Amino acid sequence: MEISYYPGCTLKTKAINFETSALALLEKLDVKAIELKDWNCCGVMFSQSQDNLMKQLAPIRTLIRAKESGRDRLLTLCSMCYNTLKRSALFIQENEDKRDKINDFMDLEETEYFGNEIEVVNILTLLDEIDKDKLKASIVKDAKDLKVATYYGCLLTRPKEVAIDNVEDPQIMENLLEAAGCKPVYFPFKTECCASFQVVSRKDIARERTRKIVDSARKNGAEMILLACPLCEYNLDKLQKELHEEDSTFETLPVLYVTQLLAILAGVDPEINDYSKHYIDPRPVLERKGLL
Amino acid sequence: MFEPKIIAFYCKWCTSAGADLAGTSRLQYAPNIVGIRVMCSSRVDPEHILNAFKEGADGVLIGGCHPGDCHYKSGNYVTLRRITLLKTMMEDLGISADRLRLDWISAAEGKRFAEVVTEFTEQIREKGPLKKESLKEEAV
Amino acid sequence: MGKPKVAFYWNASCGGCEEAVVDLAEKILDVVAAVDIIFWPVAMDFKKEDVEAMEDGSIAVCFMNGAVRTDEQVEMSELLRKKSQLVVAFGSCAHMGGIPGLANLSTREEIMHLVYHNSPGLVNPDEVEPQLVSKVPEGELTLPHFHESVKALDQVIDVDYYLPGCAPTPDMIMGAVTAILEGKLPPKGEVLAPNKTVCESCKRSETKPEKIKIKAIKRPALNELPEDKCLLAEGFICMGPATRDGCGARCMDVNMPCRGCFGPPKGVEDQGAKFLSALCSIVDSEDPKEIEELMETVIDPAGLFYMFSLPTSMRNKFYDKIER
Amino acid sequence: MKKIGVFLCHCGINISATVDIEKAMEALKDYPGVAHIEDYKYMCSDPGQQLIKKKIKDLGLDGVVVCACSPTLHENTFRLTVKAAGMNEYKMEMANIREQCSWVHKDKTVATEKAIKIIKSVIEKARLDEALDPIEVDITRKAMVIGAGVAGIQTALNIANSGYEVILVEREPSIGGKMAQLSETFPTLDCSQCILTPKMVEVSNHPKIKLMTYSEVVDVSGFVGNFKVKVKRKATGLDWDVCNGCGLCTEKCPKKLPSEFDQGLGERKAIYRPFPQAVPNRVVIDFENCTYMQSGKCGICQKVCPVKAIDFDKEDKFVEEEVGAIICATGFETYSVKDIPEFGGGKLPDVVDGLTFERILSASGPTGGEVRRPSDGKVPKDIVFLECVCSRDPEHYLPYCSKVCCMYTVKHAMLYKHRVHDGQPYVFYMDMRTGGKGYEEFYQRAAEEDKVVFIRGKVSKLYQDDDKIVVCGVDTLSNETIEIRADMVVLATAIVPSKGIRELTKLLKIQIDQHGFLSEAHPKLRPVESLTAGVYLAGCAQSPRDIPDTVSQASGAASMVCTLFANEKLKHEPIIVGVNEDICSGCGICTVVCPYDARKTNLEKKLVEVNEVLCEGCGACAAACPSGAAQQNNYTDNQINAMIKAILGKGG
Amino acid sequence: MAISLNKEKLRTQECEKLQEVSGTNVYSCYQCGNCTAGCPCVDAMDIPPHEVIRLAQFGQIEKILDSNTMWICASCVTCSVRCPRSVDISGVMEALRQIALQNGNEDVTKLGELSSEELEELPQIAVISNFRKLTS
Repeated sequence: MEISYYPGCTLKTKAINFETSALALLEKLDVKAIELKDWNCCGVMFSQSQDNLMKQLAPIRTLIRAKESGRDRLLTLCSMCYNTLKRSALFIQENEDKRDKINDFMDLEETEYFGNEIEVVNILTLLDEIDKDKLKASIVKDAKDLKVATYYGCLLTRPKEVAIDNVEDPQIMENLLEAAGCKPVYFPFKTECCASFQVVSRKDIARERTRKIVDSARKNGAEMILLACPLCEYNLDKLQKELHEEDSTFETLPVLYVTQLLAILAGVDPEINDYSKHYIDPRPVLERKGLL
Repeated sequence: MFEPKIIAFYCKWCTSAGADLAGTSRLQYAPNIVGIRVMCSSRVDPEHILNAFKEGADGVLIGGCHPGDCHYKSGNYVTLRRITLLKTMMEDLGISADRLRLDWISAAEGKRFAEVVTEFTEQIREKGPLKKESLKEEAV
Repeated sequence: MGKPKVAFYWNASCGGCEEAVVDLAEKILDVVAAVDIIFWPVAMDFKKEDVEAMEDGSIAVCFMNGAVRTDEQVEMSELLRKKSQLVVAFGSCAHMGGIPGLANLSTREEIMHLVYHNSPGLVNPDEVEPQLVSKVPEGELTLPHFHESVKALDQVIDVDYYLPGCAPTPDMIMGAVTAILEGKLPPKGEVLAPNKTVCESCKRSETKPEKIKIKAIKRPALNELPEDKCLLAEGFICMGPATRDGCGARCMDVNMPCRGCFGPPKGVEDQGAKFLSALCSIVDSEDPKEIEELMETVIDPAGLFYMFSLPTSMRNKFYDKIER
Repeated sequence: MKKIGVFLCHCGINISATVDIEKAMEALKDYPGVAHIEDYKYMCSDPGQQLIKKKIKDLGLDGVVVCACSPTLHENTFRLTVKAAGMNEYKMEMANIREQCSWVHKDKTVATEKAIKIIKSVIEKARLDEALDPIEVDITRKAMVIGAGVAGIQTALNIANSGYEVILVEREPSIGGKMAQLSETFPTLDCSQCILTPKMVEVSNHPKIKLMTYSEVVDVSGFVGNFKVKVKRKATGLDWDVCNGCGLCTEKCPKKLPSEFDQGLGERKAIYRPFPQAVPNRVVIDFENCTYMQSGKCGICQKVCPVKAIDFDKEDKFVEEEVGAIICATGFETYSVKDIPEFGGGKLPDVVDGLTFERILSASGPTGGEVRRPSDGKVPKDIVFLECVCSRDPEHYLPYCSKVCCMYTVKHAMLYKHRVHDGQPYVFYMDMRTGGKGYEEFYQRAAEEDKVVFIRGKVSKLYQDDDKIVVCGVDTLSNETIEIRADMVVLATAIVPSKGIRELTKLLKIQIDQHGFLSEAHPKLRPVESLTAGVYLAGCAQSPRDIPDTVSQASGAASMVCTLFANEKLKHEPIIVGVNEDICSGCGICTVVCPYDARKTNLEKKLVEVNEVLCEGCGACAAACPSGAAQQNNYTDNQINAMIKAILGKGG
Repeated sequence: MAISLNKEKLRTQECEKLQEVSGTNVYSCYQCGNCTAGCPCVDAMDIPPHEVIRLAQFGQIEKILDSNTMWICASCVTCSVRCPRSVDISGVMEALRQIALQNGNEDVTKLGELSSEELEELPQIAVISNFRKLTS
């Protein structure tokens, strides 16, 4: 299977582990992700206002690139890119006059975009589509019932028009991990917001969120937190470290992209991960389970 | 502005009751439509519809119960069959099939009644008065 | 008093109705014995001037067949109307427009274009079209004006009675002539045929199932027609139920479905719409998609259901209104 | 020409505010056929009706057009009016210039023009209306009640006590319905079983009531006064005529299953009686879970049965009953907790719905009336009740108010407090709706005496944390967010119609609304009738309601049935479709579309024959008839065509 | 101080604008408070979300704009997806930010205060989205 792939900015820098692991995993699963040519910023985040159409230009341009690629599906790893692209497409699909205005503005583009030509697919959805037996067959390492907390955050599950699964109780990650031999724990905070971009201007809020989310995961027995969003990863990882530095009684949990773990289980060399990008080193837990 | 003349035929149990509900809910809709209440949409004969066009209607709306909900078990399916074929034939006869609309509106759908009426009126207004519509040429 | 004077005339027609008169066979001698035929262009040499010379109302009855589309036909119809006490629209074309009436599905321009410019096998390098007046060395030639649409006789002149059919049967003709001669006529405007439908005289109607339900539409050209079964019940479109009786179900006798030449029964104005309604009533499906597909197998419904009656259909009536 | 009187109603200002009555009268007074035209403020009032009567007599009118509201509302009223004045009631027509004109337009000119068109078209119809006489039909004076909850029980008893026979059909093995599951009832707190079981026993002993439990209606034909109903009597696995209900089999049966009656909290066997007070006192075998039925081994019940009633091979039986009226009282279900992911999706054992909590509170319940939570049997000390769960939530669930949750939640909190003195109940509510006798006082008592904490706000989320359920809400009165670490949470989930109601309504040819509740003939004036004559409604099948309302409606439905049965003959609408034998040649096309088999082809005579009593007057055949021989009384093609002409401005 | 209500104040132009920009009808709200109950950032807000909608119903847009609420909102959309009345509270917050910015609100981001190391550390999406939500 071939699919167009849109990385987005952070995947090439802070979240490089997400990209490396996901692409390696997809290769194991016979999926060829072909990076879009000449991609630009997705315009993060989706503009919710009805009259600020300028903000829709970046995502629509990206979708135009995808349309020009000739493939009708576009893979995103970053949940923010996923959310922005998908909602922008929906926005112009539902608002004909606004779509026309946007297309008029972009008349230098050779291709016009109408809203439903490209299916924006998140990595989790793509993995979920793969036959569970095939997935199981590709798993070569025993996770030894590694207890994991699956964290979705906001952008994969909200609003419900673009949600990859049930808004209140998504199960995609759980199903994948179960198939891979892990034990997802009960985790009521899995769709709770991590405070997102407020980490820049109101770190205090983000810290409190991290504390709540990590506490809940640990309390329910998780050995690590798995997620699929570079910003969530940063917030939960970095702020845990800060919390721990302030108060050593605060116990940390390593945070990994779900693809990092799955790739290791599928036999990808664990060393493709750049462990220096982690604030809480996941290696001790992985080592304990014999996964390194 | 062109004010189309539209005749509606609707069944007593669903669509007329839905129209009544639109009234009790005070929903405003286009006044161009005047209804004829029959017991069931299946009472409406294609002959009546063509007659309405002959007498100068610019559009005809038929309202019945939703499929499966007909007060007379199956009347609305009979209507559906008749209207389906009549629309094809109308195109051949040079009357645009868009001028005839069959919709299912239940007694509980006052809002929908108002919406359908307004929408249909606008659609006919856009089409303009009933004229010789040479549809074959359009097709070419 | 001499014998009543009778005239026959044809407008746009195929000649079949004239043939039907001849089909009276030896009975025609009785007719000739009882009446004076004073005008019958197809059989005898009369000229228009002869008719013009007659006194108004001097013809007892004029039988006119054929639909009306040209100035000449209008002129002759009006002339004969003036000279006749009774005018009988004779045959489907005069009655309802008939087969020529199907031309109303196309515009005048389309017809002209097809016939003079686009007909297969046509050689017309100079793109010549007929002209109302054309100069030739011998002088001026004129052609009658070709109207926008085909009309039934009563859409042009007042008609007293109708003898339906394509063509009317000898028995009906004889019956009508007798009734006129004996003065036993129904009120003006009646169709001189029974009020029942073709099913009444169709021998196959006894074979009908309790409920006629059809799952597929069959076409005579593509399917074998059963010899002794109700054709409608077998899925063939037979207009019998929507058509006035009087023919004796002749078509079904020769294993063809009824095409409706006698027109609708009394009380039905639009034969095509009525038959459409009836046909859809017996189609056995409640699934919208299946219905759509089934209805698509009804080929050319307008041409089929209005094969003989398009000019008198509701549709033509509103077209006429628009033209006016 | 007919002399038609046209009477315009102002309906107070409901019509006259938008329709210029004077202008309309001016436009209509010379319309062909109009012999008299007059307006009045309230035509349906007594003086209004008198006015019509007087004019009919004085002027010898033989047609009347009342221009007022929807005929659904007052057609009958005015038919009776003209009838009283000696005119045939079917020569009265109503022009609906209120619901379909004055109420839906604001512009007076436009509305007046439209009203004139409507009235003209109705005058055209009236001009061609013929005098019709109702067709008389015999009545079977026996009723069938479908559903034997409190609504069905009450209806059956009322009808039976009036001397008519009743067949009471119930899907479950026992009658009693949801009320039998309840603990105590608000606002009096008397025990539900104590007030219901005597009625259940009365039903089973009543000589006029035939009880068919474990049975379902599978087919209905006929019409008011003469229904034929086919009932499936599901196989019970034993002969109920022989079984004496001793219950030995249920004791010995080795297969344990969760009890439906106890909402899964208690146990039952594969051969079981739903609850000890079941009526009839009989057992049934759960074929799907019976070891013998599945594997052919076991058969212990057969061995122990002292009267040899067990008969594994029993098959469903079908019986046909003839009845004159049917009452649909199929009750309700509550929205399943499993379908509410934000509140645990049924995975958190200590988050239960209201009906389950009723069983926990009930003295005959699985805990014997002691409040213990399902997970570990502990007595909950902090307990949270959530109202409006799935109700009033058009975005995700159901838009309507389930009506009884406010009161039963207050009751739950109160009963909890009475059982657990040192416990604390909290109630999250959005609006406290306590309309009803003694209800508001009951609510106040809960707050004042039982110290129930009422918090105005909706809970956004709850989750399990250790052995607590953390409830995250808000108090919109203090603007404070609230977090409660509760031991147990009770959800007042929405009331929804019971399963299978759609199929049943199709059989009964009655309507349901968009949420699946039964539709009444008129929301205010005919609340216990369906739109199908002879079919009546009772209880929560129509909409959520409490016990007093259910019982009153059930009695109302019963009295409607008795009123029907008190008629000597039934009158069948004469708006039927006949056959003009001079035209009909028996093509038989009309018979195909008749949904009631009222038309039959007589091949010998080459004619279609009509059974007038079976004809319900839909008119499908009239439109199907290709010869014009089938015409509907007072809806003839001529009438419809004349109406079309009048509306398009070419009538008269 | 009491809010004095009259018909002019109730339906102000600002309130119409708020509804237009957010594409939501604030009058659908029946004040259940679910938005507030589920909001992850409510503790830091001057006015909780349900009160914002309430004040909007009263036409008190200025009072809302004086608060920090919309600047604290992280656009997580929890409020909107849980609202039983399909009020897009999150969209209202965006609209309030737009209105405030159009009115010339001062910069609420603290990007300038961050050291270059701190900026280096943050992932791009955090900085850009913060910038886009709070300044444009």
